[in-house]
Amino acid sequence: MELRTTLSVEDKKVLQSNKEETRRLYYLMLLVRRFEEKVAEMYTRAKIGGFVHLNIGEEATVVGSVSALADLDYVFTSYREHGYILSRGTDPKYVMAELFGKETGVSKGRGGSMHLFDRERHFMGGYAIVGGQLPLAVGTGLASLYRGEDAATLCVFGDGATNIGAFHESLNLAKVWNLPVVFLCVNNQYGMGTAVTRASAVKDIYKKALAYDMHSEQVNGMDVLAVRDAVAKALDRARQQHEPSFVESITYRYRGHSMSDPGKYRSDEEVKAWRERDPIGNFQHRLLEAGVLSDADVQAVEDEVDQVVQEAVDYADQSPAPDPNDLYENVYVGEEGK
Amino acid sequence: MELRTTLSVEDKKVLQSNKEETRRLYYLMLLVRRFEEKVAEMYTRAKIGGFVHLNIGEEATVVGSVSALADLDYVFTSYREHGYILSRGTDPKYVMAELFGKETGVSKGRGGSMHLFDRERHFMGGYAIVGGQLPLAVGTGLASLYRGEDAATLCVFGDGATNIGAFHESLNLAKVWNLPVVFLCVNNQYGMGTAVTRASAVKDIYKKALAYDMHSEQVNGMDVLAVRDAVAKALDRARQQHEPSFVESITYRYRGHSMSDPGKYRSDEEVKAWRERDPIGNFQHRLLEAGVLSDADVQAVEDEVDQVVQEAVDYADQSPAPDPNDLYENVYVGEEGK
Amino acid sequence: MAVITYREALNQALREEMERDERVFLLGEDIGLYEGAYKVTAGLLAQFGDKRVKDTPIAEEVIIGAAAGAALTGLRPVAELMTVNFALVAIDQIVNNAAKMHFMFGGHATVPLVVRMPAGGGHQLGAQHSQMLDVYFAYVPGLLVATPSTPADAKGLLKSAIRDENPVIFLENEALYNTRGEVPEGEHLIPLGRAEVKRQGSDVTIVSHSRAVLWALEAANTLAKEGIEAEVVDLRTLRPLDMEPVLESVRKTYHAVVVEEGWPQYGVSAEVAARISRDAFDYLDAPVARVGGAEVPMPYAKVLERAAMASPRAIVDAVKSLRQRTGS
Amino acid sequence: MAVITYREALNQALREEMERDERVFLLGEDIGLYEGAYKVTAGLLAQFGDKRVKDTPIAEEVIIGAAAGAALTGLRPVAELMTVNFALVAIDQIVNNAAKMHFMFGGHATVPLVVRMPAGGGHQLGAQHSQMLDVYFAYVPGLLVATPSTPADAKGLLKSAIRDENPVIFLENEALYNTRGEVPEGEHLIPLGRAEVKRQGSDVTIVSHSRAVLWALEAANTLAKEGIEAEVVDLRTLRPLDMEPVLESVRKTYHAVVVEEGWPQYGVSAEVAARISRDAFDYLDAPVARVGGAEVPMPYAKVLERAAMASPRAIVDAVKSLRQRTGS
Ligand SMILES: Cc1ncc(C[n+]2csc(CCOP(=O)(O)OP(=O)(O)O)c2C)c(N)n1
Ligand SMILES: Cc1ncc(C[n+]2csc(CCOP(=O)(O)OP(=O)(O)O)c2C)c(N)n1
Ligand SMILES: [Mg+2]
Ligand SMILES: [Mg+2]
Repeated sequence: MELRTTLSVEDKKVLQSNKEETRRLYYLMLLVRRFEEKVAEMYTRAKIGGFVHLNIGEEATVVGSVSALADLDYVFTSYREHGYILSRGTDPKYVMAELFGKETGVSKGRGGSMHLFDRERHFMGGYAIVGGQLPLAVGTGLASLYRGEDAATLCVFGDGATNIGAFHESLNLAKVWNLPVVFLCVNNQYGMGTAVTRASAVKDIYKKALAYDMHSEQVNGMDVLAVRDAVAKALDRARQQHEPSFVESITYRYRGHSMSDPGKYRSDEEVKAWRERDPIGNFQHRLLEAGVLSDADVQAVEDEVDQVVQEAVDYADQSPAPDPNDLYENVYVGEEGK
Repeated sequence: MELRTTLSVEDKKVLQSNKEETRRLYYLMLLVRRFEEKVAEMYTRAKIGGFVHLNIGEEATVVGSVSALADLDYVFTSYREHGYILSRGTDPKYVMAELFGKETGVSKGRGGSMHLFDRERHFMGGYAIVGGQLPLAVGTGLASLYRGEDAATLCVFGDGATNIGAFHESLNLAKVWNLPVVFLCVNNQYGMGTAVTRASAVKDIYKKALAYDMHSEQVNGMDVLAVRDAVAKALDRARQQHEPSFVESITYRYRGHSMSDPGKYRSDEEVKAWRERDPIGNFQHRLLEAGVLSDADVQAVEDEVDQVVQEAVDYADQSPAPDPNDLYENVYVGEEGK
Repeated sequence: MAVITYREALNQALREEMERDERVFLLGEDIGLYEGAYKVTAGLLAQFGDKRVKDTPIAEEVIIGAAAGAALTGLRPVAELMTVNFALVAIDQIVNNAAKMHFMFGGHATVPLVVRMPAGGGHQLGAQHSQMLDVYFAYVPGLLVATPSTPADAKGLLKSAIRDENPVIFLENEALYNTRGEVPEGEHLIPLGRAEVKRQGSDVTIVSHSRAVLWALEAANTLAKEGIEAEVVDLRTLRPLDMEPVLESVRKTYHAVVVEEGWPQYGVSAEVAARISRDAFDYLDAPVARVGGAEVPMPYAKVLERAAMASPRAIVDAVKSLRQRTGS
Repeated sequence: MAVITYREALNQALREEMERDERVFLLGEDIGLYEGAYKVTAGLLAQFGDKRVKDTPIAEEVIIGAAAGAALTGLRPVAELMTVNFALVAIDQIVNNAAKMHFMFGGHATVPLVVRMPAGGGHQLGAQHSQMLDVYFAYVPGLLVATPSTPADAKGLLKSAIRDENPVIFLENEALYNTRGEVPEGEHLIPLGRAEVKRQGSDVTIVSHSRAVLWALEAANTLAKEGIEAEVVDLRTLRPLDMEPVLESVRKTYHAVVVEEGWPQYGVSAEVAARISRDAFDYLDAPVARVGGAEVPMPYAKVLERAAMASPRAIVDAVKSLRQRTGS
């Protein structure tokens, strides 16, 4: 997949025709980037614990896919999900508070980085067992069909997750029952230290959907518009034709798998080559070129993002920790088992 | 796939050129049929307990595939495996004794119908969790490669098993590691009461192997020569090129899923149509026509089969039951845990 | 009251709850057209159609996961696994997802899911088809676990399970499906987490659950003929575990035997015996005895299978040696 | 003797056994190029090559199944699962296949397989990454289960496990990898199924395994300052469960506390407490106490996680209230 640094006439039109939306995509990608950088910093300063997996490098995939969702649509992700919940519109304050393990966090400090949740926005959670969210997504798809709701489900997972059994069972059932589910594989080239080709019999992961006779395509995951477009079409197919789809988004994580991974399994050149296709820098370049954003606009977005991220940190820092006396809260709904 | 009732010139040559082998295939198919009929009878007479799944209707697939194996090759099957172990050359006496729950059975009466085993013949067992044998078969494939053995593994499972996670993980790994494993899907149209198309996103199961970039084909599972041919080629590919393959054998089970299933989910016409393609009657017809067997030969085979089956029943009947004092034997190798 | 089978009682519970609440639906392998491997769902496809009685592929992980996902949105799925032995391919969805989501998402997610499945042995089905595995679920905070022993409990507990906001593991028992008993028609609810005294007695307390309750009752009858009156307590749910009726009984009888069908080592009886030993410490005249299956994979041969399974006889023996010890 | 870490001890055991026996090989996710999520396999790919140190896809079911299949032919695979939490997607292969094949095939099949994995919590990894699940394996006839608490035990038990003809579940503990201790160089074998007294004492017996042994020892030190001498028994293997050293100790101390890191309800401590209560019935001056994790999915927030985990403090408290009860 080639990097597009200049704009087609058509692209230009699209970007200009909806300046607000375009600006929002740019804003969100930058928000994800800066938020994640701040998370890394806070992790180093021990404000955040546990495992932390960043979306840096994957912003186009993150923002492109989530921005294609309608309000009622559901979204499930893996443990690498900070960017997804931010793109869904959850206030960064509550996300950062969760990472800080605070009572004000989206999961009341019980979940942490790997288990963000926002019921109101139908953000159905981050899950830490590889592939574990796919069967759940089939379930919300089924529920939408059951209720006759005009909602689709977007289920996000990594390249590594396509080798586990739950992947297979989920895609098959989604197709057998014709459920409105879009399976989005974020192919960032590695599952921890294992390159795709060392773990998967097929290099082009989108081909796996052939086994389910499912509409499937590959998209440039460094291009926010391309991702948004592909996912939007898939969501339409889900809502209108009750057909599941598979989208493979080709992208890269600049950082290690989690905060503790030095990334020795790949070369500096490889990382560098991907960084040159940076989804944010590239998009910014295109927007400036198209005249959609001015330098001043760019600066304004940056300022806004910086402020929002700083507010999130401040909020998280000042929020109260959970009360140890509440330890047994929410093991069960109601009084049972207490 | 069409039923061939008359022989091509080529077929004729093949059959005549190796009369002994041809006769053996016929003998084995008839042995499986009569053995299974006897099992049904013994089950009704409560000589056999538990769940019993018969191979009646599937004899061409059973005999065709196993007869393609070399001595060192490994074979794994599901719970529907009587015919496979018989075709592998295990004395029917010990198989029937196992079904009778006798100490002389192939699994010393501990396994029963679903868990036959014959180490000497590399018959690596029948397994009763759907899909559970596939990962094991990847393991013997790996072992052969590890040791540089010239052995392949044949792994047999049903159409229903292709929807479970273990199937996916196994095919993928077999291909990633280039293991000498042949995956044989016995598509008998149903998993219990569920027709293939109600459970699988693709009707043509062999297409599932596309997701693993694996050589895959469909074969007429009612034609013993066709099955043997396809499996033999796949085994060669495994041994010589260390390439796994997938073979889908299209067949039918005449009886219910197990002895307790009246089979109400399918029509009498359907069963009748398949019975007209009977693998044994059809093969007999072809052999007679080709002059490979005479009517007298056919009669001799039948007599031999009847005698062998009767001897098996007598042997099983007269064999001793296990001693309850030996209950704790073989929970562990050695003294541990006792 | 009508006398019906355990199977019919379950069927009744499903039917009534589906009639009562549109959100209740069933999914599982061969539960529709085939009417269930054990026919518990017989007639439901015909009555409710395939929107609410859904046949699935053989894919237990997505059966449970999809049910949990649907439950997340407020539907009330009842998933059937053909037997508990197959729960092992789906247990990640049960333990890592269903049981934990309410807590780990800060109370914002709820998973009102029921997973039904028969457990148990005794039908010569061999090592891979004869397990209890009840303790795998009882162990997990976030799950509720019901193990009815009678048709009435089966109905009453299943209806409660379906109405509960939490994930409930509902363990039936293959050997109980044909057992008969009086079952109240219509609304009949038994709260989860209440043990019940199934037989009163003063000399020894026998604690059990699921099929083992029947063995305990049979043993009690035998013992009665010899003048020993056993009190039989049915735990009914393993989580929450209602120890109070058990302890009350032991404080009266001074003797306890805990019986389970599964392997006792690290089994349900371990917890129950440990709790009695601790919480009725000053009342026990003898150590708590335990009776369970032999610590072996279940053998196929009838004679071995019989030797491997607990029985009324084994319970009678345990009670007698308990009382011998104390000379009572 | 060299003082090395638990991690190094495991690495040594793997290296030595691979050098000794060509049939030993390793497989698992990221154990080669990445050198293991917890670096236990560091350097082994470089030494032995990718035939014997095999990186796998994320596919735990086939990792275990393939290892079991290879073991069936006489090879000696050592599979690593990244953590015990992921064993839930592979447990069918462990419980329904590996544990049962020897028995259900009449003794004709053997499965000399080792499955290594770290268990435990305490690193803010949340509900899906902080479980013990030890009891899931300890429950199953056909499996051997080792849970070393020290570097020396880690090495000695792992070497024995690799040489054993049976499937062995080898539970490490994330929190122990960096702990240090003396470890004999070269041939050092500890038989599976032998508990060990890790500290002698006369006043109370503390029984535990894995990381909880360290808490027990710490508690014992604290108690010693107050004149209470605790004997600490490390079970070391959960199956077979070696109760004799435990009972011997209790017959001397008359008091017992069983400690585990995981959930105690239906946990390992249930079996151990039940056994002590029964087999040292006449020696107990007080009921057997149990200390374990809180019955909740593990919360992320540090303050909650700390509250949810057992600790030396909790053990000290349990010992004291035991002794208060008896007035000793
Ligand atoms: C079932 C399971 N096995 C292993 C792990 C450990 N693990 C966590 S993330 C990960 C890599 C996943 O790779 P991929 O699916 O490509 O997602 P990415 O991290 O690249 O976003 C692994 C092996 C796990 N969490 N769950
Ligand atoms: C994991 C699992 N789920 C369910 C079952 C119950 N079951 C036994 S056989 C069977 C049907 C299998 O169908 P198929 O794979 O086509 O094989 P066939 O019986 O037709 O030979 C089912 C559902 C099982 N044994 N294991
Ligand atoms: Mg990845
Ligand atoms: Mg079939």
